[in-house]
Amino acid sequence: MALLEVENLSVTYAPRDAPVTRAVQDVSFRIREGEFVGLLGESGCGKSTLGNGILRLLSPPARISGGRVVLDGVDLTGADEERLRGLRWTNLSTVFQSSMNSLNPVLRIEAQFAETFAAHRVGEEVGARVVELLRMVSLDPGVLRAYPHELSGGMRQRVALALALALRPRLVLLDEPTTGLDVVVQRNILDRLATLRHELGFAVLFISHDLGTVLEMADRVMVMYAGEIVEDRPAPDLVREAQHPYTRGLLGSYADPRSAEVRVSYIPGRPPDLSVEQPGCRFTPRCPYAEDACGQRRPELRPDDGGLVRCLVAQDGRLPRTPAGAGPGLPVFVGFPAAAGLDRSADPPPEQAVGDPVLLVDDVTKRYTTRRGLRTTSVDAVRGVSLALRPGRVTALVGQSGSGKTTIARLVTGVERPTSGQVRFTAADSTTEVRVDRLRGRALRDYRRHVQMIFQDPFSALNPTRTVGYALSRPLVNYHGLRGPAVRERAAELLESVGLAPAGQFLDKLPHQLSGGQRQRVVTARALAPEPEILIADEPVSMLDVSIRAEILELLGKLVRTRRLAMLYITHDLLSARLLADEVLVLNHGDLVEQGPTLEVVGAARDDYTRLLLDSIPNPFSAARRPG
Amino acid sequence: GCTGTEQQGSTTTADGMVDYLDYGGFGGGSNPQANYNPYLPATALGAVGYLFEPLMVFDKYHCEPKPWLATAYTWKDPKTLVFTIREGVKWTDGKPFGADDVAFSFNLLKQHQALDSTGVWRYLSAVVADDPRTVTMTFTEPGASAFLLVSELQIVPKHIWSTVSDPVTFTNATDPVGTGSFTVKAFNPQQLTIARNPNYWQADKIKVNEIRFHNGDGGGQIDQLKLSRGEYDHNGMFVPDIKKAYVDRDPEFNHYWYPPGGTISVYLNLTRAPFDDLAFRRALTTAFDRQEISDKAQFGYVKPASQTGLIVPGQAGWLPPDIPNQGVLGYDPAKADADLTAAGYPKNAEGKRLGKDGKPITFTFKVPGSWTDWVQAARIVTENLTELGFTVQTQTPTPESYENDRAIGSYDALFGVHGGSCNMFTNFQAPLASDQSAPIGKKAANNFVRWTDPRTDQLIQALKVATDENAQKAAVADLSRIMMDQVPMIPLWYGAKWFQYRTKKAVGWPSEENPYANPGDNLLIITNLRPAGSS
Amino acid sequence: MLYFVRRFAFFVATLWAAVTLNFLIPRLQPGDPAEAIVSRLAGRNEAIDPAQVRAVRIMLGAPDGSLLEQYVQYLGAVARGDFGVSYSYFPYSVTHMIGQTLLWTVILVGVTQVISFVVGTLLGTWAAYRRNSRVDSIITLGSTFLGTLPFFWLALLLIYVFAITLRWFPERGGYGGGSTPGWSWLFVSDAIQHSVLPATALLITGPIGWIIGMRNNMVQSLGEDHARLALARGLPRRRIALTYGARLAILPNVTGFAIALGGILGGTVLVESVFNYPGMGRLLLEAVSNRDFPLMQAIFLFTTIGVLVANFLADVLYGVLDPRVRRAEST
Amino acid sequence: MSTPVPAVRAPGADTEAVQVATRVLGRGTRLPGWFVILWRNGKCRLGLLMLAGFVLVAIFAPVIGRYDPRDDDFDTSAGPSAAHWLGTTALGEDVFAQLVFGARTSLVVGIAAGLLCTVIGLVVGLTAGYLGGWLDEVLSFFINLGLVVPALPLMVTLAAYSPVRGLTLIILVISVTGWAYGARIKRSQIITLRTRDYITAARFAGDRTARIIAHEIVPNMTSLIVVGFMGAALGAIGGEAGLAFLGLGDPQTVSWGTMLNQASLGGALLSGQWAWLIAPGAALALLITSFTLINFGIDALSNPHLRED
Ligand SMILES: Nc1ncnc2c1ncn2[C@@H]1O[C@H](COP(=O)(O)OP(=O)(O)OP(=O)(O)O)[C@@H](O)[C@H]1O
Ligand SMILES: Nc1ncnc2c1ncn2[C@@H]1O[C@H](COP(=O)(O)OP(=O)(O)OP(=O)(O)O)[C@@H](O)[C@H]1O
Ligand SMILES: [Mg+2]
Ligand SMILES: [Mg+2]
Repeated sequence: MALLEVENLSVTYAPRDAPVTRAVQDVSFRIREGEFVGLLGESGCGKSTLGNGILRLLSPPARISGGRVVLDGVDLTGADEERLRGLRWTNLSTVFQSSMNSLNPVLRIEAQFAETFAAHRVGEEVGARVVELLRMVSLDPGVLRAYPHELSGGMRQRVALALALALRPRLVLLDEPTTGLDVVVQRNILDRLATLRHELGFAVLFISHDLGTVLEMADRVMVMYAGEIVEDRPAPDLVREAQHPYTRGLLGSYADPRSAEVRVSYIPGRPPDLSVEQPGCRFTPRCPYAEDACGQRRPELRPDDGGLVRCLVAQDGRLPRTPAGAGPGLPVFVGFPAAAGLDRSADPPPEQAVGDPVLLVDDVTKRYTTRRGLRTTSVDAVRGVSLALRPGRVTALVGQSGSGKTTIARLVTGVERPTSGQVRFTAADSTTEVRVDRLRGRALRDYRRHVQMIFQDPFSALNPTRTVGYALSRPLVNYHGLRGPAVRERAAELLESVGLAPAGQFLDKLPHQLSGGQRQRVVTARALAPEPEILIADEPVSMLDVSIRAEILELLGKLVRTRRLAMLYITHDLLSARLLADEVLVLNHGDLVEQGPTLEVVGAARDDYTRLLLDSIPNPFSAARRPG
Repeated sequence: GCTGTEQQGSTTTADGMVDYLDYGGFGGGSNPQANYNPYLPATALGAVGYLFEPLMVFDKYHCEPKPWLATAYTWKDPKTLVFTIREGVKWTDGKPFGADDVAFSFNLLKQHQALDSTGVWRYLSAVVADDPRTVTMTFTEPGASAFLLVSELQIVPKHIWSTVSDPVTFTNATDPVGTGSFTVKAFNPQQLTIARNPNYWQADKIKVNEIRFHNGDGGGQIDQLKLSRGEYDHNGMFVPDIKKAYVDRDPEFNHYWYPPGGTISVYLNLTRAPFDDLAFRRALTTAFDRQEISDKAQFGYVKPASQTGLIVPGQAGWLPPDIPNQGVLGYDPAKADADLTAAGYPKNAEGKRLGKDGKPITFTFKVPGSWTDWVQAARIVTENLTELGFTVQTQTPTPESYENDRAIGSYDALFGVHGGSCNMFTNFQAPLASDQSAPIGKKAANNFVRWTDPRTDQLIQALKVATDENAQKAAVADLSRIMMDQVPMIPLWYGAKWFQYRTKKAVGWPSEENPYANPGDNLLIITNLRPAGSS
Repeated sequence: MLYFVRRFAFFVATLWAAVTLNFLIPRLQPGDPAEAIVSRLAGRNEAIDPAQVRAVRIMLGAPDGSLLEQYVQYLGAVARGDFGVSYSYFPYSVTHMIGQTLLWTVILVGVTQVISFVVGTLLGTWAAYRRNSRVDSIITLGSTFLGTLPFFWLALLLIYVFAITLRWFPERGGYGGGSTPGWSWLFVSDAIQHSVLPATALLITGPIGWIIGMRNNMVQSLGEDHARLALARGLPRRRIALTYGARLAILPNVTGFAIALGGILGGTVLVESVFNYPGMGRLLLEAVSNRDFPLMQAIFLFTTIGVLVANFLADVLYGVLDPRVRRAEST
Repeated sequence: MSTPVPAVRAPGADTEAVQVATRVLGRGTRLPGWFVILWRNGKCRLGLLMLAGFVLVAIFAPVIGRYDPRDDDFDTSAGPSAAHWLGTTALGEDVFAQLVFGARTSLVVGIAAGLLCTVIGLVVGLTAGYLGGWLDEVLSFFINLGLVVPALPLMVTLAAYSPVRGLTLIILVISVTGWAYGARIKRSQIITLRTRDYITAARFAGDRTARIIAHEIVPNMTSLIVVGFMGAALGAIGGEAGLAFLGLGDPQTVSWGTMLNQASLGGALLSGQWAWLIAPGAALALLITSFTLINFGIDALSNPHLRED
């Protein structure tokens, strides 16, 4: 008998002011004792809702509208409050995505363990048990005396994990447990998790949109799309031969940056609106293999080739076989360094002549002094960094969180002044050098006509109360002196140039009416509006779903080439750096530790830290990843 | 409504005394502190009037002196006054009272000006005790006009006060020693109880064993309610519609009597046009509906005032016989209109009254915003003026800034109070003498309209030094003629002295039928009270 | 540490500002305390006697020297705790008058504030715990309506019904006229009787802020992730409501409470004036209308100090209660 | 004491989320989204209806009141009758007319003082929060000073000492003593807002500070501003009534506070004129209640947890 049985579970959101959303529809699956199951899907497809449904943590306006959840023979959906309370944590525990908020801020860690034990009347040797738990997640017992805010994000995450395992549950539900954490820390926690599972043997339902991680960790992977499970299959099979076109699209957007050639594809379009009833397969509008029948008949989740799949075409065996890495029929984006070959940066080809640097960063150091109580601590966010940006070339700046990447962006754009060193700018049409580190007021505004920035988070980079048209009009009015209808015309052109067509329909929208990818394009369009020579892109894709990522990267790559922009591309994601950049700089704690042509750095890293970064990348394609 | 009274059974003790009486507030602010220094009237408790006594007590209604600690007085000459001191009076600590104490008290005030709150030393030059029974006072000028002041000064025991290091800050809080009819029995800031002094020199006249003063809310809601329920035997506060609210609740016992106090007049700033024009002022004397003010703003408690500046009918004896209707002028807007036009202030086509410069006359009228009856009166006054074509703007400042503006002459028109005392000299001197005035911008002592007229000053000086009644009457008659003819101010109504009393426990209160004293004449009243039911 | 230095600097600066303001207010006003006293004594229907004004003016004494000298003298006097002599209670000192009234205010308002806070917090917790139930509606709507009744009006009605009509309680004052102030049982019970009505008025209008604040904070904290996780951990509902809801929700209320306690002295003007309560609020009102500058200055100073100290304590308390508080930032 | 409801709220309420929510809801209807949220909240709806009633009464006061509130030609201290529904005052004025006209005063005071407080608070809070530096230190000091100086005594003192008393003065006094709380909240809000990426983005787009404040920041603070306004208006209405009751109001203005003051001085209890005493107090209570109820909805606006679904 399976440990967890989910049968035809449906969850709806029925808020008073909006149409009913069927966030989870008819989902059925089982998890065996000790099994590690991954749940994969784009943002908003209903993963968390499903998880909360299983945990029975849904609160209005959400409710379970059908189906059952049976844990170890007990029907959770029908259980009363007290019954449920008894089962919780002893059988089914969880780690939420938001490690920041899932611990009670006013209780010491110790107390939170204690109350958990107390609630389930576990009395024996609690103290020793807690220490043991913390040891398992590599934490010092000292943290017991600490309050949550005194711990770093990674530590809190590990505390949450230890807490989840405290009562030796049989199933642990992990909802994006490492999102928002630094790559290296993330790696650390996932490794811990894998080991613990081998030691303790609990089953895991692992929810994530991070393909690499899920594929690497899970025995079996379920793929969710628009509230439905569309594919369910052992991980190695999925990597080898996905049967649903959506899964293929997702897989195509992922590649190992360490491989010699990197090709990624992306699925155009956005997931459907779940509040609108749609006949047939929900993926039809985005599907390259769609047939007429797909739009009419709703496919069932049927066994197919050792797994389950919900696709008419696949069930009929008419889906072409493709190698992993790119879905045929999907737009493909090939990072040009790979296409251009290894030797290019060493000896730039004449047709892509490398111009003189427009921006020179010369031995800059930025020291932040923070006062805390009587003590002042100073951090060198950036130490002695030098770099140059050239027209038509992308320089990637990679590094762990807190390594000083954003600080460099702020220094380059004049938001911040360096403690020492210089930032020099030479406009393309002039020979005079501008000392960026001395600009202020008007001069700074003039400078920003040449240097623009794409913000990391498309959700916070647009004012929620202002329309797209307004956002785009400001640089046009300020830098080009456009007035009246000309502004709108030019704004529309800009939108088209970033692929938002027809532009008219976007100009009057507010940011919340746009998808993440659309917002990111608007942000990009705004940065392009002053026709800058330098573009600083600070982690422009980190917040986006994998499929949109590739799309944005392609757009950026095209812009650099067509407009001969000099671009500084900031990221902690080596895959995107590999796709986009000619040159990579690796930053570690403010120091530049490695620098060179992309392929060289990725392929043959000389620095330990760079290698650590590379090793942290999940590697689902490596056959040797799991013992047995 | 519950009008029953708390006290049952006999309120009269076996020996024919009133057991106790409940009086209203006793002064000293909201949180009174023990202070029985009679020379600090601003902060002393009201009971000092029962503890200390003066040489003479004035019946302020008829303005007649009654012998008290002095049995007699004579003017040796216009500048020398000799008092004969009563024998057999004892201080409450048993020590005998004598002329020495009188002289000491006066000289104490000479030494400490802060204590001379009535200003007796403005007139005196020396006070000496000639022998235990005689005190001689010498004045700097003929002193008849100061007689009231010196005879009313409360006398303190020399044997105690001479040992006080600083009489100005002396609160006399523990067992105050006086000659008075009562002694302090108990005090807390809510209630002050004084008890009959059995050794009082006229103890037979005191028929009240105890008086309890209650610290009220100064005539607010609660005090009014308690009054209406008969919880006060005596109080003095403003109550709207007293007949309905008080008398009708218990018509047998509840009574009131509101004799007139000072005169409330319209003060026009005589340094400004058109108020400096006599014809203009004279025209205005019939412009105001005094009766409506009395009836509406003052609830009919008071009477319209006489233009003479005297209180009629009380002081009618001072009036020159040829003045019709005792100088009380009627309301005649038509006459006022005609007089104004004749005086060169015609109305224009829109009905606006024009000044001599041909521009419409506009001015402000100030009244303290928190004095609601005055505000109401001001409303009637401005209505009357508006009907005559003036544009009048009412301003309602705080009482403090009102008083300040009035003193420094920063106003067009407002209300002022004058007269009403038994001292005819100050009644006219304060509002009219040029030495009481000051330039605009400087604080005037009292002459706020800034009336400067040599003839008035002469008359006031004559009144000041006049020793016999005829000379005084002549001066007053002439001064009231000046009021009639020159119109330095326009009297409207007589401010009332609030006085409510209850005859359940005690009778013998002064009243309209038996006005033997004014409401404030406590010593006269207490010696007249008898238990109810006694004849 | 620096945090405390900053707080202390603020404390001193504010105190200085209050003291200086106190110094300036009387000097910027029209009117003259002596005149105010005399004319109040005479009443509006009698002419004031210039002789008496003169005597009072001598009695009160006028400050001498230039404005700056006066200021320095004044600062010195304040530093020594010498607030001078009250004008309206001459020759009693300001300190004496405040000593007479302080305790009344502190006890009446302090006790009712504490009760309001406790009751309000409990009711708010209950309402949030039973959110959207009938209990919740009754508590929130009921307290809203009662809490918004104008205080002075409510007080009048209470006096009329319970003191005048039913005669259950005395209608005004802090104690009866016949009793002797002191710590005797007789007096204390008398004082308690007198305080019932004002306390009732305060208690009817008092708890609403705490109720609504507590309820809303708690609803919010119960909606947060850590409360959901607690539910998933199988903690009993009541424990979640208390340690995850109330425990967090009470934090802003506690600081609010400390501040409210500090504001006691300032907030009692209406209470005390309606009930003729012998406290500092009424004294202040009287001082203001009598132009009793020394008394007014001292009361202002006391209230400001009270609020400042309370604010300071609230900050400290917050630091104790909420481990998250980031000290360097809060100013 | 008359203004309880110390709005205890977390200043960090995510205003942007509110804006989004309000706009989402506004779609499809012609009503603005914030209004939809407010209207949906039962308590708030009741409050809005009550307030609308008061506004109508205030607007049509001359029609509804029938008499001039200052017309004193009637019997004095009369009880309720067909001619005078709530009786007459001790001066012979119609109580009902005064009650109706009093709604005007209360609303005018509430709105004017609410606006003034909000504007002062906004200007100070914005300047301090956005510009930072020494200016922030100075302004923060004044904000804190404004917070610790006890409001009611200061109000009483200011009202007592001003040479002329009028409604304008009362409004000024209330505003001068009441702006600080709003300023503090706005300051802390703006400190969180100014670090948002879109503010930096606006600077990259070449906008000047003033424009950024007016066009990027202020629109994101609307719910906070509305809350502040409501709170200030509520305090002002109570404050005016309290001052008037203490006799520190403007006797020329007909307001519920002056009515109560005059009812109290005019012996309403004594003559048993319950209507004269109860009506203004009840009206005041209802008006303040309506504001408080609306505040429930506004709380829900800025805090989705509090919405009623
Ligand atoms: N409170 C809510 N009210 C209405 N709809 C909601 C609510 N919460 C979520 N939804 C809808 O339910 C759907 C599923 O949301 P859910 O949070 O489960 O997605 P998810 O797969 O976990 O996404 P993510 O990867 O971003 O966490 C979404 O379309 C969302 O719009
Ligand atoms: N304003 C500041 N004051 C003090 N310290 C700062 C400040 N800004 C950044 N730092 C510190 O400087 C270091 C580098 O920060 P930075 O934001 O540049 O890192 P990053 O590489 O962009 O990290 P992430 O990937 O998390 O965005 C960090 O240790 C950070 O704490
Ligand atoms: Mg999710
Ligand atoms: Mg960064």
